[in-house]
Formats: sequence, C-alpha cells, structure tokens
Amino acid sequence: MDGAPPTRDLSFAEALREAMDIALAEDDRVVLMGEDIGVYGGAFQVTLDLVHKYGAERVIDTPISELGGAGVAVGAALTGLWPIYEFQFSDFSTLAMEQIVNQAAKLRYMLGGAVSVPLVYRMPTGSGTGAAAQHSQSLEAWFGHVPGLKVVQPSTPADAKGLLLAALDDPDPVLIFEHKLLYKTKGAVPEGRHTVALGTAETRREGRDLTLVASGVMVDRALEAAEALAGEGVSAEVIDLRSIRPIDRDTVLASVRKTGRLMVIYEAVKTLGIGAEISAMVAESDAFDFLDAPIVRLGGAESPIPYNPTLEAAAVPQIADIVRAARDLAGGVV
Amino acid sequence: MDGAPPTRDLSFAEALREAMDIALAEDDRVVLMGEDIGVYGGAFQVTLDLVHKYGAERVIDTPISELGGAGVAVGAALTGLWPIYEFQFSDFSTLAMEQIVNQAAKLRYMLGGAVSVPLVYRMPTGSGTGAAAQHSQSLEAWFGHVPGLKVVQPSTPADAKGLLLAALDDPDPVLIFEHKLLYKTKGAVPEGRHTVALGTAETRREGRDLTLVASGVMVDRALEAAEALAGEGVSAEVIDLRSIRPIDRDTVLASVRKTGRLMVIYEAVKTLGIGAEISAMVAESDAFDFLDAPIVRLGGAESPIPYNPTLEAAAVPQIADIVRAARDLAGGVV
Amino acid sequence: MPDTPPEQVPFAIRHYDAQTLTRALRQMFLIRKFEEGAEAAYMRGLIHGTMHLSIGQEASAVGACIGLSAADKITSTHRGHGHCIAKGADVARMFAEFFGKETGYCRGRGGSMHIADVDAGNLGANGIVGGGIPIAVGAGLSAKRLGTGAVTVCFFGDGANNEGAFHEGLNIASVWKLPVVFVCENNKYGMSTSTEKSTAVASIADRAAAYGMPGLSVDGNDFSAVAEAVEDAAARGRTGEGPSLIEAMTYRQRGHSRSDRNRYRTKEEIEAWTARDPLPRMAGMLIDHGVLTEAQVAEIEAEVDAEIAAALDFAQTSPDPDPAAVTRDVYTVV
Amino acid sequence: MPDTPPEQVPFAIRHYDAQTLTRALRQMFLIRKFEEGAEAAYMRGLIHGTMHLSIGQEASAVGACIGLSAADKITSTHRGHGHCIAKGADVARMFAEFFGKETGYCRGRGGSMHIADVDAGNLGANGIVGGGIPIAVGAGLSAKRLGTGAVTVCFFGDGANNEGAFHEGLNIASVWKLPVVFVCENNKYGMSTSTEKSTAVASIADRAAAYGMPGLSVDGNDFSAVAEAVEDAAARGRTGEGPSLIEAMTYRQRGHSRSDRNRYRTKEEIEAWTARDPLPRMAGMLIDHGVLTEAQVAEIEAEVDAEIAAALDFAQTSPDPDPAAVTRDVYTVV
Ligand SMILES: Cc1ncc(C[n+]2csc(CCOP(=O)(O)OP(=O)(O)O)c2C)c(N)n1
Ligand SMILES: Cc1ncc(C[n+]2csc(CCOP(=O)(O)OP(=O)(O)O)c2C)c(N)n1
Ligand SMILES: [Mg+2]
Ligand SMILES: [Mg+2]
Repeated sequence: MDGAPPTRDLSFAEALREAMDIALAEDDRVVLMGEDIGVYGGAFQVTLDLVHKYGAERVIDTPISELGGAGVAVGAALTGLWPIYEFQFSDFSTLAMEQIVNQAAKLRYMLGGAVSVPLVYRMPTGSGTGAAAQHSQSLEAWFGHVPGLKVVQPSTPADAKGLLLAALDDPDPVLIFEHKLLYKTKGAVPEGRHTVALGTAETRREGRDLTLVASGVMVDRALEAAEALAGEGVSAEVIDLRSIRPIDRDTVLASVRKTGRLMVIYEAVKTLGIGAEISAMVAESDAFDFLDAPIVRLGGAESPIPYNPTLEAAAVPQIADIVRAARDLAGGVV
Repeated sequence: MDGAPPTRDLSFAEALREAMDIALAEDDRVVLMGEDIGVYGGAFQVTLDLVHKYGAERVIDTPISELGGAGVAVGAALTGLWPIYEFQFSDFSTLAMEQIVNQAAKLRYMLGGAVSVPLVYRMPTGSGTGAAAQHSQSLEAWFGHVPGLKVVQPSTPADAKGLLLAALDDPDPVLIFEHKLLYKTKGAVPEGRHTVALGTAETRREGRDLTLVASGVMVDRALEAAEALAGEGVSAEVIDLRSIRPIDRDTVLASVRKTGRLMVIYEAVKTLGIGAEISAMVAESDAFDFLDAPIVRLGGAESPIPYNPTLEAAAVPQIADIVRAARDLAGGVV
Repeated sequence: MPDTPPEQVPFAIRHYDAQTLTRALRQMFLIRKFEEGAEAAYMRGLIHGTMHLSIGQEASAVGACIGLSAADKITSTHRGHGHCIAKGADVARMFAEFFGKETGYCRGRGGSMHIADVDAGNLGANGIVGGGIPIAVGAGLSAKRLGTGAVTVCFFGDGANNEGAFHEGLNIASVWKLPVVFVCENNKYGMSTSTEKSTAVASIADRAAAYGMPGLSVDGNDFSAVAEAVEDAAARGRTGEGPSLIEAMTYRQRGHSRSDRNRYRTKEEIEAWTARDPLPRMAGMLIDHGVLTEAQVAEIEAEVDAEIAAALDFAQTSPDPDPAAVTRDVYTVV
Repeated sequence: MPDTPPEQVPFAIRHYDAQTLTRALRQMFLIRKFEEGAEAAYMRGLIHGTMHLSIGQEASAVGACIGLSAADKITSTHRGHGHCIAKGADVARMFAEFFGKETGYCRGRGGSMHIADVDAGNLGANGIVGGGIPIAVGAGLSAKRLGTGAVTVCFFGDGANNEGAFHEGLNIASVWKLPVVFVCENNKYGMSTSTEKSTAVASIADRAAAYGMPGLSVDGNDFSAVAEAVEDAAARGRTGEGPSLIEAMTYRQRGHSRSDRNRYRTKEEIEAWTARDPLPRMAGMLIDHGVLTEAQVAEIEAEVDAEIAAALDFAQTSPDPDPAAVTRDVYTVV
C-alpha cells in the first residue's frame, strides 16, 4: 500500500526485541523484568543485548521467584512504571496465578476504577521442543476466562511487534502468548512504531467452503492445509484469531455466515480450550442459522505433552490432521 | 426404592463431614489437611469436631501456605497416604496451581504410569456471600481443562457425600467444588457408605421442550425456574451435571436429541466457562442435527464479583434470568 | 513530668510536636470507634459480607504511618481499617464503602476487604494473605527507579509470614535494596492457628537475617515503640540502604471474623491483652508528659464520636451504585 | 597411609567399608560417563529436547545418597541424572528414557527432566524449580504417619532457594518435625544468575535458622564431607528431631543447558573449579587410604565404560512407544 512504512525481514524473536527496544527508548518508565533476561538474553534470546543498551536497572534479572516477580510488576505498574515481565516459560505462570488473576486483573475493579495496572506478561508457550509436560503447556484459555485481562497470541513477526507495542500502550494488564516454535520464523516487519489493535482478528486467506479459525503456531499449519485443500477443490478461509480475550466476534461470525462451515484449530487441550468458546459463540449467534454442518474442533489431546517426539507430535494438530478433518467437514461441498 | 439404605436429612456441610468421618474411620491412611480445619472446624465448619475424634495427627492444621500444603498432599499421596486438602476458599488455589496442575495432574503420565496420586482437593466456591472479588470466584473451568484431574460439583447433600467418598476411592487427583451457599441447605442423605460414580450427570426433572444443564448452586435455581416455566406451559428438562471433568456426554446429548433446545446455566464467567464446552460438545455431535434453536449460555458477568449485594446478585444468573432466557429459547414452542 | 531524665522520655514525646501527637491519639480513637460502629452496623445486618476488626491493634497502625507523607505508600491487609485511617482516609467514605455505596472509596465494589485510598497512598487492603507483599516491593521499585524518595510500608500478619509471597518479596526487596518497611503485625494467631503451630521460628523478626535485612521486634501496643522502629527503618530506606522487617507484637481483642467462636484461645488470654489496650496507654503517655490534659483527651473522644455519627449518616444516605453498572471499571480502555 | 592419626582420617574412610566406598566411586564414574555419553548422543541429534548436566557435582549426589536404603526417598531436580544413579537406577533404562523408548523409566513420556526410579525411592526429577520441595515434605509426612522410619532427601539448587515453595516447604517440615534432609546443591548460579544477584544472604545454610533447623554448608565436591553431613541429618530425622538443611558448595562444569553461551561466568572460574573435580579427589582419597589401588580404580573405570556402552546399545535397540498410546496413563482409572 502507499504510505505503508518500509519493512525488513526479521525473526519473530527479533520483532519482539525491536518492540521492546522502541518502548525502552521512548519512555523511561518502561522496564523489563524476568529470569535471565539480562546477559543471558532470556531462555529464548528474545531480550538479547537489551541490557547492554539500557542497563541492568531497566532490564532486570529477577531471582527465580515467579509469584514475587509477577507481583512486583503489579506494584510497579500501580505506582508509575510500565513493566514487561517475562515468564521464562508460560508454564511457570502456574506459580503466579494469584498475582495475575486476583491482583492485576481485579485491582481496578475492586477499587472502583481508582487505579489502572499497565503491565505486560510475556508467555513463551506451546509444545514441539521436546521439553515434556511441564514446559509445553498452552494455557491461554485460563486467562481468556478472566475479566480484567487481555490476551493476545501473534502468529507472525509483524504481529508480534505490533501486538506487543499495543499491549504496552494499553493501560490494562495484557498477556502475550509467544509460541516457542515461532521465535525463529522470519517475516516482513514494519520499521519504527507499529501497532496492531488488541482484539482484532485477521483473515489470512479468503475462502468459500469452510472457515478455519486458528491462532499462534496453528495459523501457518492452517494456511498450509488450506493450500493442500485448494488442490482438492476445497476453498478454505483462514482466520488468524490474534486475540483470545476479547475475541473478534464480528470477523468470525461474518466468515461463518459466508462459508456455513466452521473448524477451530488449537494446540491446547481440546476440552475447555479456545475452540470451545468460539464454537459456543457461533452456536448462540444468528450465524447458527447459516451453519450447514456441525462445528468441528481440532484441539490438543486429552493428555499432558509427552516427551517422545512421535507422541509429542501426535498430541497436537498437525497439517495432515487439519487437511483430513477439513476434507470431512467440507464433505458435502465437493 | 426397596433395599435402598435409610436416609436422614443432613445439611450439605454435615454430609461432607459424614463422608470424611467414614473415610477416617475406615482407613488409617486418610488424613485431612488445611487451614484452621481443626479446633476451628474450617472456615465453613465442614470439618467441625473431626479433630476431636481423630486427633491433630490426622486432622492437620497447616500454616497459611497453599502451595506448600497442596504440594505436601501430592508427596503424601505418592508415598502411601490418602490426603484430603481443604482450600479455605477455592480462590486460594491460585497460589497452588503449580502443584495441582504440573505435579498432581501430570506425575502419573510423566512417569509412564509408575505412580498414582490419590488425593482430593476440597474447593469452597462461588459468590453470594458478600466476600467480593477475591473470595467469590468460580474456577472449575480451569481444572476441567487439565488432563489428569477429575472435577466434580455436587448440588445436593446426598451427592456431596457420595461424590466425596467416590473421589477418595479414586486413585487419581479429584477436585470437589462445594458452593458456599449450599453448605447450610438440607436434604436426605443415605446412611453409611454411599458413593456416586464420578463422571455421571443426573436428570433432576424430565421435560419435553428444552434442556437446562446446570451444576452446583445453579441446579436448584434451574429447578425453580422449570417449575415456573411449567406454569407457562413450557416443559423444561433439568440436568445436574455433577461432573465437570469428565462431562457425562451421553446424558446431555440424549436430552438434547429429545428436546431440540439447550441452555447451559453456570455461575462462572461466561466466556470459556463450562457452558462453552457443553455447547461445543453438542455442536460437534450428531445431536447438532436435532437442534431447533441456537444454544443459549446463561453464565456469569464478564467482571469480577462486586461487593455491593445488588451488583453481586446481578453478576450471576438468578431464577428470573433463567425463566426469561428459557421463555425466549422455548419461544417457538408455546 | 517535666523532670523525667531525657533517656526515659519516650521517643514519640521527644520526636513529635504536640499537634502530631494529638493527631495520632485522635486517629487511634477514630479507628476504635469506627470499628465499633462498623461492628454494630454489621451485627444489625446493615452491612453484608464479612469484616475483620483490628480493635486492640491501633498503636501499630498509627505508629507505623505517623511519620509517612501522602507520597509514601502502604499496602494493607484484610484487617486494614486501621491502616486506612492511619494513612489519612475519611471515615465517611469508608463507611460508605462498607454499605456498598457509590460514594465509598471503591464505589461499593470492594467492601471492607478491599478498602483503599489511593490518593492518600493506601494501595489497598487485600483479600489474599500475603498478597500485598510483592505489590509493596513493586511500589518500592517504582520509588527507586523514579527517584521519588518515597517509602512503602507493607503491613501483613504473622500468618502471612509463612506464605511464599513473604519469602520472595523480602528477598527481592533486599537484593535490590528497595525502600520498603515490612511491618508484621503479630497478634499471635492466623485465624485460629497460633504462631507456635504455624511458624518454625520463635520471633518472626529473626527471619530478617535470612534476607540480609535488619529485623526488630517491638511492643505493638506501644505507639512510641512502633513509631521509633518505623521511622528508623524508613530513614534507612530513603537513604538507599534497603528494606527492614519490624515485628509489632499485638493482639486482636475481637474474633478473627464473625464466624469465630474463639475455640482456640482462652478468656484469660483475651482479658490479659485487653488490659494492655493501646488506647489508654497512648492517652496516658500524652497526659503524663503534659501533651494533653484529661479534659482535652475527653474532648477529642467526643469530637471523634461526633465524626463517626456524621460519617455513618453520610454512608447510609448515600446513593447505591447503578445496578446496570456491573461491568464498569473492569477495563480502563475497552 | 596406615599411620594417619584417626582424627585426620576422613569420615567416609572411618564410617564405610571398602565395598561401600568402591560402590560410591563406581557410581561417581557412572554418573560422569553416563552424562558424557548422553551429551555426545545429544550433540549428534540422537536425543531431542533439552538436558541439564551435573558433571562436576557427582560428589554431592553420591555423598547424599550413599547412606540411604531403598525405603528412603529422594526428590530430584531438572539436573537429576546424578541423583537418579546415586539412588541406584539402571543407566540402560535411563538412556532408554532419553531416547524416548518404551523401556525407559517413564516409557519415553518424561525424558531427562522427569527421570525417576520409584522402586528405588527416587520420586522423580522435576521440571519446576523448587517443585520437588513440598513433595519431599509430603513424603516425610507419610514416613512419620505410617512409621516407616524412612527419611527423604530433597535435592534442589541455589536458585530454588528463592522460590516460595522453599520457604513453605521448610517451614512446614520443621513445625511438623518431619524426617526430611534438604540438600541445596549450590553451584553458584541459577542459570545465569549468581547467588550474589539472586539471594539476599551470604550462605544459604544460614536460612536454616529462619526455620528453626540446623544448617550446615559443606564442600560439595568432597564426597566424605557431604556423606557425613547427610548421615548426621538423616539420623536426626529418623529419631524424630526433624529436618535439616545442608548446603553443598559445588559447580557445574558444563553450561546450564544446550542454549548456554556462558556469558555470565569467566573461563578462569570454570578452570579453577574443574581443577577441583570431585572424581579424582574421591579416587585419590580411596587410594591414599589403601581402600583401592590405582589398578583397581582403572579397572572400575573400564567396567563403567563397558556398562555405558551396553546401556547405550540397549537404549538404541529398544522399541518406541506405540504412537496411538498418547492418552494412556493419564488416569489410573478412567
Ligand atoms: C492466601 C490466603 N489464604 C487464606 C486466607 C484466609 N484467611 C484470611 S485472614 C487469615 C488469617 C491471617 O492471619 P494473619 O496473617 O496473622 O493476619 P490476622 O488475621 O491475624 O490479622 C486467613 C487464613 C486468605 N484470605 N488468603
Ligand atoms: C519455576 C521455574 N522457574 C524457572 C525455571 C527455568 N529454569 C530451569 S533450571 C533454572 C535454574 C535453576 O537454578 P538452580 O536451582 O540453582 O539449579 P541448577 O540449574 O543450578 O542446578 C531455571 C531458571 C523452571 N524450570 N521452573
Ligand atoms: Mg495474626
Ligand atoms: Mg544453581
């Protein structure tokens, strides 16, 4: 488009780092906190070298104390700082649910609007790295169930940058789920300040026959599946959810009204995962009358993530699973 | 029924106490742990006087250390005890998610079946007591999303006793959500050993026109609403879910096939609450073809629970809300 | 007694002017009578929910806050009425909050357990034991980063000292040398559990050594002793020497909350501590050292009675929140 | 040297027979060579996921376990290979686990981070820093309640000592006087974060005072020193005197995990500690005191090489798990 800022190819991790670099440079109130985010650069090297540019006073290594670290971020946000707290793995947020859910999410409400809690929690998430059951969870649905929180899940480097900067601009607590398998993926990223509005989904591919809703690492798998399906004469529309709370209702419903068929693809445990919410949201809407087939959920297995690589891959949706399920769903069509 | 054990009226709290009394008497490996469960009898007096009968070595007051307490229960269960750990309020499980979700739920799987974790977490839950946002949450959906856990939610004193004893018999970790507003409600409870199979729903009222699925405190509200609706010529079937994980799929689907209309009633935040799962479960099943109307979810407000009593009541479904929503859903029927 | 040797003159008399001392006494009366008023209204069913009274602990609340400015912060607890008044809150708006009114500090959303006065530097009571500790550390981080020179006084109870949040919070505050004064109000019990049963060390102040900070145990019913300890610790914080831990030995004359039947302590113990009531001690000290006359003390008490009566009236005649406003203030920006 | 004065003869030489000491040396070789083998296989891409090597820490693992019986328990960490071997595991089944095979200790579900050997009393490594601490306390509760006389050795690192789980676990173990020996392997860093940056006290052993238990810091590279400290602490536990905290000062010669670029420590430091390698020290002690000859040591080393080779072969030729078995062992009873 004309007037669009120039872009370069960056990795997902580099795009996140660029967003933090911009924020740190723009405003002295921004601080990064987390375990080994300084000289080590973070477990996934996302904050690499930022400590050398901004100093250990603003890129702060914390002790291994997730409840304390997440809570310090709340107190700092209440009193003038804009913290970005990195959980080394989103699994470790299980130690900090108290501060995230009881404090960060509820303080503004409990105090009748007297405060805001402007902070960001960074949540490296998902399986596929052989790290087994305690380092591979997809917990976004928990936080999507909590009023007071906003939850995003980028699938591209550009959105990673845009959503992280938007999260930081937002006066309320935002969790950004970063899939570990995406950190090294590359894509065009706008230079300079670039934000993506929280709560907005993006249609990645137009289609007629069925709607595939996905987020995070599942978006690329859905797109590859859509390509394969096109070869079979099935036209799949692919929606990148991007935001888990709030969900972009309009974009999803409009697509379902058009295609009449819906499949939600997600890595988290199927039961009570985001696919449940999207299915229910459609089933209670006027789009229900446009449905030509049951709503399909392709979610993770009802098990922890196993270590063995074959089992690990079998525990979450893969491209072939998407193609197969979409083919069945489209059944009537071709 | 013939041969059915004699019953007496007990309160919900008394029924739970009787279950623990039976378990403590039956097996020396059973221990109770929690904050102020001894001489104080627990915040809701559920364990009242058990310490005098079984001693402080088996009815154990813990320090105020939920992560530690929940984790001690895991270690004890791994090594020969059958602990029942009481969270004083289920909200405080936010401090113990690590031990519940990463350890209790996953240890058996991570160790390839080498261990079982036979414990019960008791979860006083819900709003309506004026205790505000940090003491009124309904978090069952989080645990319903976690393979390795089983989750139940009784609505009657008889089921409270039966489900707690069944939970204790079960070799895997079970969470029992006890609604605080139910503790004082009375009902007929079978004497002696009485168990209710985990994972089974119960049809509380037969109906033709629509299906109301509810659990915990919402069951009585659904039944009262059904009574009112009957007066308007609307015949509502009321299913008491009882089990959140696993969900009794067959009972729910059979009812939907019969009535063609489904409304799920729950106190938790609507988004990503159990209503989402039940709606999605139906929408992806063959029962979908029997649906004559969109699936309605009547859930809690998208907010923390407020203190003011009027606002607090407005934040969760009340009988009048159920009647109104059911009337609309039945719309076509009468 | 003008001719008392200086070393026997209490710190408070030496350090504060008559106006400040009079304000302190007045605040202690205000706390006492505010809670008596709240208790009465609660017993008459005018206030719902639960309530934790600090009657008997007024000296530690007022002693800890007397040296603070509005720029300094406090984090408070479920037993936080005294802290709130000591930090300068208006009892009319506090009562209004208890009555769930729109004019309350939390617009009726929070109630007693979330009473706050952000403008005066009270970041809020907390429903989670230990929940305020990491938040206080975060406030300390802001003060240090932004160079405000403010200190944060973090109130918590003896029971809270066994929460992980205590350990993580004090350790972080110490390694980062933050201006935080940790004030543990040790009233001998966490609900029904004595410190002997809950805490593996004789004096909680001794735990300071584990965090490389000074720890001091003082008579929490002696206004002057608490004030002296906190003034010293605050000075340390302001000069960059880091946090301190102060243990104020005190006693709650009332039960833990309404549901408390005092099964865990003796009448004798309660009477012995009631005999050490901090209010007469404070009044006596001011009279002994010629700061006030008996008559002036009586006058102050009468003024306070009038203020309480007016405050109750304001609260009861204030408007209720709009019942439709359940979801307002969940987010700053929707 | 037969004529060394008794007081100069190390504890281990005085206390253990030649067979036991030989087993200890053999286990230390086995740990070293097992990890070297695992590292090589990992580098060649034969093992996926991540892996934390304890090379350089063998003396603390073997010294802590040498006095334990199979009835005694241990809880281990992410750096747990040494603990597992020291407690008696078969390296063939350990390798099989790393290769994700059905013959592995966790049937390929757990991998390195969840390696366990329940029959031998190893309740498992843990992916959560500090996660094993409350579990160990629970095992101690079982031992006390069931009167088994067993002790539990709880391994964790210096980084873990800043987790809330450490605080809650040690406090509970002490107030209940449980037979638990807390062994903190202080290798100076939690990932990249030095104890100076993470821990507010000079010696972690000093934190024992905060829990009313003895604390002792020993040379963790000296088998005899660790064994003596743990034997004393275990005896204390077995006689009902309660838990102890032992800090074993040691060093990991390898990086934290694959992704570690050692940016946070110097080559000199690594070399200095490598010069204090525990293995030659142990071998030297046994030779000096005439327990073994050089030739016998060489023989043991050769035996271990053969065992490792055979174990690797067993692992690589073992069958993979059935890919369809993803959801097996999630529950004991479905
Ligand atoms: C995390 C958490 N656990 C338990 C409770 C329930 N509870 C409220 S106050 C209290 C006792 C707290 O004791 P202490 O810290 O000594 O404060 P005190 O009540 O004596 O002022 C308990 C157990 C809670 N609110 N939060
Ligand atoms: C709760 C939690 N936080 C963070 C991590 C990531 N992590 C794994 S090991 C480690 C360092 C642990 O340090 P220490 O306890 O000293 O053990 P060491 O690795 O030195 O043996 C960290 C931060 C984790 N696994 N769990
Ligand atoms: Mg107390
Ligand atoms: Mg370490």
